[in-house]
Amino acid sequence: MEQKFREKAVIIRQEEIATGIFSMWLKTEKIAKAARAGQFIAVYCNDGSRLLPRPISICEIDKDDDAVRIVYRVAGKGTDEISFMRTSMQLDVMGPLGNGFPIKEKKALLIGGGIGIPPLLQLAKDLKCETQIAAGYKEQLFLNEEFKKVGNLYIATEDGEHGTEGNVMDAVKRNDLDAEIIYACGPTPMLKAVKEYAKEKNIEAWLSLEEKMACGIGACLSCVCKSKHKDAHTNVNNKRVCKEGPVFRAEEVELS
Amino acid sequence: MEQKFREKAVIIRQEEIATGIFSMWLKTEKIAKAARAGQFIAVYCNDGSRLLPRPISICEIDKDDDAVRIVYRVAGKGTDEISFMRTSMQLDVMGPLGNGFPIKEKKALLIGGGIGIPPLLQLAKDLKCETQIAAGYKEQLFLNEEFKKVGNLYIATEDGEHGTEGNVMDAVKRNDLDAEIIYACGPTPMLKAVKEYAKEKNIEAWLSLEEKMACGIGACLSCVCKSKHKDAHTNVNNKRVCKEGPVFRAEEVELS
Amino acid sequence: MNTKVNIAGVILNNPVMTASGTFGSGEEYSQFVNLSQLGAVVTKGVSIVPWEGNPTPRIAETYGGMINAIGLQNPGIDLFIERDIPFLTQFDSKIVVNVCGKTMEDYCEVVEKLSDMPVDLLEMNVSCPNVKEGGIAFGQNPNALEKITKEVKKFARQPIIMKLSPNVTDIAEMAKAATAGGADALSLINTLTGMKIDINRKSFAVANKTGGLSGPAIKPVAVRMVYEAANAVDIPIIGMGGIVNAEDALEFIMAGASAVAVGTGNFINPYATLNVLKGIEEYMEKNHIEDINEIIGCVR
Amino acid sequence: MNTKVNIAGVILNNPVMTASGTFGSGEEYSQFVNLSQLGAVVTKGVSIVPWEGNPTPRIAETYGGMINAIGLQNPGIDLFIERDIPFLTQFDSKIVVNVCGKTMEDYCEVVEKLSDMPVDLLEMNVSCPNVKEGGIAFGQNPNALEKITKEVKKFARQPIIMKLSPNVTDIAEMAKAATAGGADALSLINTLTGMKIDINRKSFAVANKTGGLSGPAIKPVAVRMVYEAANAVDIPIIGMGGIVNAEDALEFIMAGASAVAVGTGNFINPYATLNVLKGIEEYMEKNHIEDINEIIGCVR
Ligand SMILES: Cc1cc2nc3c(=O)[nH]c(=O)nc-3n(C[C@H](O)[C@H](O)[C@H](O)COP(=O)(O)OP(=O)(O)OC[C@H]3O[C@@H](n4cnc5c(N)ncnc54)[C@H](O)[C@@H]3O)c2cc1C
Ligand SMILES: Cc1cc2nc3c(=O)[nH]c(=O)nc-3n(C[C@H](O)[C@H](O)[C@H](O)COP(=O)(O)OP(=O)(O)OC[C@H]3O[C@@H](n4cnc5c(N)ncnc54)[C@H](O)[C@@H]3O)c2cc1C
Ligand SMILES: Cc1cc2nc3c(=O)[nH]c(=O)nc-3n(C[C@H](O)[C@H](O)[C@H](O)COP(=O)(O)O)c2cc1C
Ligand SMILES: Cc1cc2nc3c(=O)[nH]c(=O)nc-3n(C[C@H](O)[C@H](O)[C@H](O)COP(=O)(O)O)c2cc1C
Ligand code: FES
Ligand code: FES
Repeated sequence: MEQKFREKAVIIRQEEIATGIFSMWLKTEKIAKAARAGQFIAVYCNDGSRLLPRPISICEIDKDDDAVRIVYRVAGKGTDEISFMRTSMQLDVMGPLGNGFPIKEKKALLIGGGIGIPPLLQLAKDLKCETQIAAGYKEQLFLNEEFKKVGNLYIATEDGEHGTEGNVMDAVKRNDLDAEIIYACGPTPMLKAVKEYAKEKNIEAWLSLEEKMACGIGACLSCVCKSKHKDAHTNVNNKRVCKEGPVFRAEEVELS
Repeated sequence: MEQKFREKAVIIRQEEIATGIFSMWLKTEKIAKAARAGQFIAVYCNDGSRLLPRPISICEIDKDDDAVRIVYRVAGKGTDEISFMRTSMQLDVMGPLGNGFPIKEKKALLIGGGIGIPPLLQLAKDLKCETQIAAGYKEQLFLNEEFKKVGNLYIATEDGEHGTEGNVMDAVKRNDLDAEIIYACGPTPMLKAVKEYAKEKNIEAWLSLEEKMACGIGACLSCVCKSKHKDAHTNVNNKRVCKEGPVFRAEEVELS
Repeated sequence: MNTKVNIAGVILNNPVMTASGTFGSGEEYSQFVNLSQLGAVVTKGVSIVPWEGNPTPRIAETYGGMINAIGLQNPGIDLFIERDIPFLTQFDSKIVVNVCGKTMEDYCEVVEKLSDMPVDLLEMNVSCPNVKEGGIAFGQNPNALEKITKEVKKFARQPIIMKLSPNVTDIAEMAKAATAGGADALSLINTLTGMKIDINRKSFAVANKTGGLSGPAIKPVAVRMVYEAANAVDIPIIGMGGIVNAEDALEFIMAGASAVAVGTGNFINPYATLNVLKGIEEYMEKNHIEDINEIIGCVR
Repeated sequence: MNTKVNIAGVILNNPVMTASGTFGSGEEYSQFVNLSQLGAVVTKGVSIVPWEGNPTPRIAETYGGMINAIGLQNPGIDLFIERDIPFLTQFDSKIVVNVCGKTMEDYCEVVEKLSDMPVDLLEMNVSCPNVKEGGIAFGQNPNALEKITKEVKKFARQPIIMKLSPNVTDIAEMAKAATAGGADALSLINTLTGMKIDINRKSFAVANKTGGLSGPAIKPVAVRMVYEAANAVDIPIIGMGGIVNAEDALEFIMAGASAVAVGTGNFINPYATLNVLKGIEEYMEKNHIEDINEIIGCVR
C-alpha cells in the first residue's frame, strides 16, 4: 500500500488566476515527494463548523522544493475560506490520495473541462510522447500559457472568444485530434462524451471522476461509482473513487 | 432604553500583560461613545463551531478615539481563539451591555479579585472622590501601574510576594480600608466576603456578577441571579445579570 | 414578488417568525429589529401563574449549538396581558403567544384568558424538555397530544398551533395526532434533549442536568421532521431548528414549511431574522420566483 | 495507571474503539494508526450476502456534522471471514464485528457463521436508518428489540452488543428491552435521522433523501442517552456520537460508558482515535486517576 500522510502544509503563495479560480503552492513535508499526476489531496478547513476535507487535485508537483500546487474554484464555503489564506499560513492536508494517471508511452490527447483542466498540467509534463491538450473554458482562460509549454494546446470557449466556439469536444472534433490514449478530467457530461468518442475511435481512455467524499482513503464507502466488474474490496459492482480512482478506464465505469 | 450596537470592531492592538491575560484595544464605531464603566461587551468568535458571544467587561474607554479596552483571561477555546488575533483584524462585538457602576461622590473602595480587577480601572478613572483600590492577584500582577495613577492601590497575592499575603479581603482588613461606598468585582467567594464586610461596616456596596449568557440583552433569561425583590420583568425573584446587572446592590442579590 | 403566507387563515407579510423563548416579547430585540418587518413575533412561553424557572447555569454552549434549561421562567398570564400584548400591538407583525402549563387545565385557562385579546395565533408548547410536570409529557404520547389539542380548542378563539417535540420515535404519528385533535397548524421542532458534562468539575454543565439542544447542529433533524410532518398532514407547518440564514430557512420551506422561525440564531446575530428575510427575497429574485408559496414543499 | 476496561468479560487494553462503518475493517486507517494500540476495532456492518448500498451522493456535510446514507454496502460474510478477520487478528486490539440484516434469520445466520471465528464481540446494528427493510425497524420497537436479541443470543458464542438507535422516544425503555433479551452490552448512539436539501438544485443532498446525522453536532444527544441508558440497566455501555477528542470521550465515560467509539472523528483526523487515547491518559495523570474504571459513570 502506498504511503499517505497527514501534515500541516505551509502556504508558499496563493493567487487568483481567473475570477474565482485560485492557484496555491503548498510546502509539504512528505506529500510532494510521494505524489503523482492525477492524485489529489484532502484539504481541511480551519472553521470548525466544516469538518470534512475538500478533495482537490494536484496540479503540479515540485519534487525539489517539496511543494505541490493546487488550482481550485470557489464553489462553496470551504473553498471560499481557503481562498482567503495567505503566504506562510498553515493548512491541514492529507495525501497523496487516489491512483493517479497511468503514464504510457503513447501519443496522448488530454481533455479537460473547466476546473478539470488543472490536474492535466502535471500529467502533460510527465508524458514523454507527443502530447495534445484540449481545454474547454467557460469564458476566462487560465493555465493556458503553461500548457502551451508542454504540448499542443487547443482551446474552446463557450462564446468562441478564444479558440473554438462551444465545448471542449467541439475543439477536439474541429481539430480532428487523433491519439493512442486519452486522459480526461471535467464535468460528467464531458466525460460521457469523451467515453463515447473514445469508444467510437477505439482509443484507450482514462477518466478522472468526482464524488462526494468523507474519509478520502477508502474506509467509508461514500464515494463509490458503478463499475463493470465487481470490486475486489466490497464484492459488488462499486468502486471507490478515492481509492481505486479517481482515474478509471473509461469502459470500467458507468457515468450517470 | 439605552442604545446597544452590533458592530465589526477593528483591533488596534493586543498584548499579553501577564501569563494568559490579554489586553486588547478595539476601535468601535458607536460602542465606545455609549459605554460606561462596569458595562460589558459581547465578543463573537470567528470559528463557526462556537456560536455564543463571550461577555467581557470594559476595562477602559477612550471616547476621543472611539475605542474600548478589554482585558481577559484565556479560560477556554473562545478566549484562546481571540488571543491569537492581531492588529487590524476584525471582531464582531455587541455593546455596551448591562447597567454599569453607579458613579457617586463618596469615598470609594474598589475591590477586585483576579480577572475581576480590569473593569475597576475605568471606574477608578471616573470617580471624583478619594479612591482606594484593593486588588487581589494569584501571583502575577497586571494593570497595577495603571491603578496607581488613579488611586491608592493595595495589593494582595497568594504567596505574599507582592503586598499582603492572602486574598484581597486580607489586604482590605490589614490596611483597615474605610469607605462610604464599595464597588467589587471578582469570584463569587470574594463577592460574598465583600457583601458580609459591607454589611458589618454598614457601607453601601455594589457587586458585579457573572453568569452564563446567551443573548446578552435580556431576552433569553439564561443569566438570572436570585434577587430579594421581584423583578419587574418576569415577576419572580430573579434578575437578569445581562440587563438589570451585572452590577447590583449587595443586599439585592443572593450569592450562591 | 409575494412573500405573504397563510397560517390557518392568518396572513403573515412574510414567512419569518421568531422562535419562542429566544426573543422575549420582542422588546429587547426591538433595538435591533423593526418588529413590523417580521411575519410574526412569537413570545416566550407564558403560564397561568408566574414561574421561577430552573437554577443556573441554565445554558451551555455545545458544538454548533447550545443547551438550555431555562425552565420556562415567565411573569404569568396577567402581567403578560397587561404589559406584553400592548407592546406588541404597536407593530405590524402578527402576534403569536406561546403557552405552557403543568396540567391540561393550566393550558385551557391561559387560552381562555387570551381568547379576547388582540393576539393572532396561540402556540401550545407541549414539548419543553426542561420542566418536570406537563410540557413534554403531552408531546411524547399521541393520545395525550390529541386529547390536549381537543381540550384547548374548546377554549380558543384564535387558531391553535401545536408545537411538537422532536424527542419521539415517529414525528408523523404525532403530527397526525395533533391534527386529529383539531390543531390548525403545527410548529416543529422544539429542542432535542441533550446533556453536557463538565469533565473538570465532574458535573453537569447545566444545573438541570439535561437541557434542550438548539442551533445549527440540529438543523438536519429539524428539516427531516418538517418534511415528514408536511407529508403526513394537510395543515400548515412552521419550521424551526438551527435557522441562521436564508439558505437554512429555504431548506425548511422546500421541505414543506409555510413559515419559519429563528431561535438560537438571534443570539448569534441580533439581526438574524432580518438577514433571513432579506436573503429569501434575494433568492426569489435571483431564481425568478414570483410567489413564495410556489416553493413551499417543492422538494419531495 | 490502568486503562483496561471490561466489556462483557472481554478485557480491552483501553476504552477507545472505532465506530462501525467509519473505519472499514481497519486496513485503510492502519497506515495512520497502529491498530494494536486501540482497545478494539469495530468493523463495518456485514450481512449474509453482499449488499450494493445506496446510490450516490451518499453523504453531505452539515453544520458540525455530516449525513450519510451509505446503505450498508458490504462484501457479505463469506469474503469478510476469508479476508478481513485474518487481517484483524494480526493486531492486539479486540475484534468486534458489526452485523446487519433484513430479517431476523439474516442476523442469526451471520452470527452463526461468526461463532467459531477469532472474534471477541458481536455488535448487532438494529438501528441503521438507511436501509428499507430490517435495521432500524428492530431498533425502534422494544418488543422487536427484545425478540431479536433473544434470537441472536441462541446462535452466538461471543457476547452480544446491541447497538441502539437514538431515534426513539425513550432510550431507557430500549436499553431495558435489549437487556431483557439477554444483551451482554449496549452501544449507542447510532445516527440521528436527518435531511439536507440543496436549495439550488431543489433536491435532496443525499440520494436516499434522508440519512444519518453524525459528528460533534450530535454529541449532547448522545451523552444524554448514554447517561439515561447507564442509569437504566446494569450491562456495560459503549458510548459514541461526535467524539473527536479526549474531552468528548471523557464526557461519555463520566456519563456511564465503559468504552467509547470514534466515528466521524476519523474523517476529520485520521489520528483521532490515538489522540483520544493519549488525551485520556493525560487527563488521568493530571487528575491523579489511577484506574479509568473510577470515573466510569461518576457524574450522576
Ligand atoms: C477527486 C476530486 C478532485 C477534485 N479536484 C478539484 C480541483 O482540482 N479543483 C477544484 O476546484 N475542485 C476540485 N474538486 C471539487 C472540490 O472538491 C469541490 O469543489 C469542493 O470540495 C467544494 O467545497 P466547498 O466547501 O467550497 O463547497 P460546499 O458545497 O460548501 O461543500 C460542502 C461539502 O460538499 C463537498 N463537495 C462539494 N462539491 C463537491 C464536488 N464537486 N466533488 C466532491 N465533493 C464536493 C465538499 O467537499 C464538502 O464536504 C475535486 C473533487 C474530487 C472528488
Ligand atoms: C458580565 C461578565 C463580564 C465578564 N468580564 C470578563 C472580563 O473582563 N475578563 C475576562 O477574562 N472574563 C470575563 N468574564 C468571563 C468570560 O466571559 C469567560 O471567561 C469567557 O466567556 C470564557 O469563554 P471561553 O470560550 O474561553 O471558555 P469556554 O469555557 O470554552 O466557554 C464556553 C461557554 O461558556 C461561557 N462561559 C465560560 N466561562 C464563563 C464565565 N465565567 N462567565 C460567563 N460565561 C462563561 C462562554 O461565554 C461560552 O458561551 C465575564 C463574564 C461576564 C458574565
Ligand atoms: C433559550 C431558549 C428558550 C426557549 N424557550 C422556549 C419556550 O418558552 N417555549 C417553546 O415552545 N420553545 C422554547 N424554545 C425552543 C425554541 O423556540 C425552538 O423551538 C428551538 O430552540 C429550535 O430552534 P433554534 O435552533 O432556532 O433555536 C427555547 C429555546 C431556547 C434556545
Ligand atoms: C459513513 C458512516 C457509516 C456508518 N456505518 C455504520 C454501520 O455499518 N453499522 C453501524 O452500526 N453504524 C454505522 N454508522 C454509525 C456509527 O458507527 C456511529 O454510531 C455514528 O456515526 C455516531 O458516531 P460518530 O458521531 O462518532 O460518527 C456509520 C456512520 C457513518 C458516519
Ligand atoms: S471517501 Fe471514504 S471511501 Fe472514498
Ligand atoms: S443572557 Fe439572555 S437574558 Fe441575559
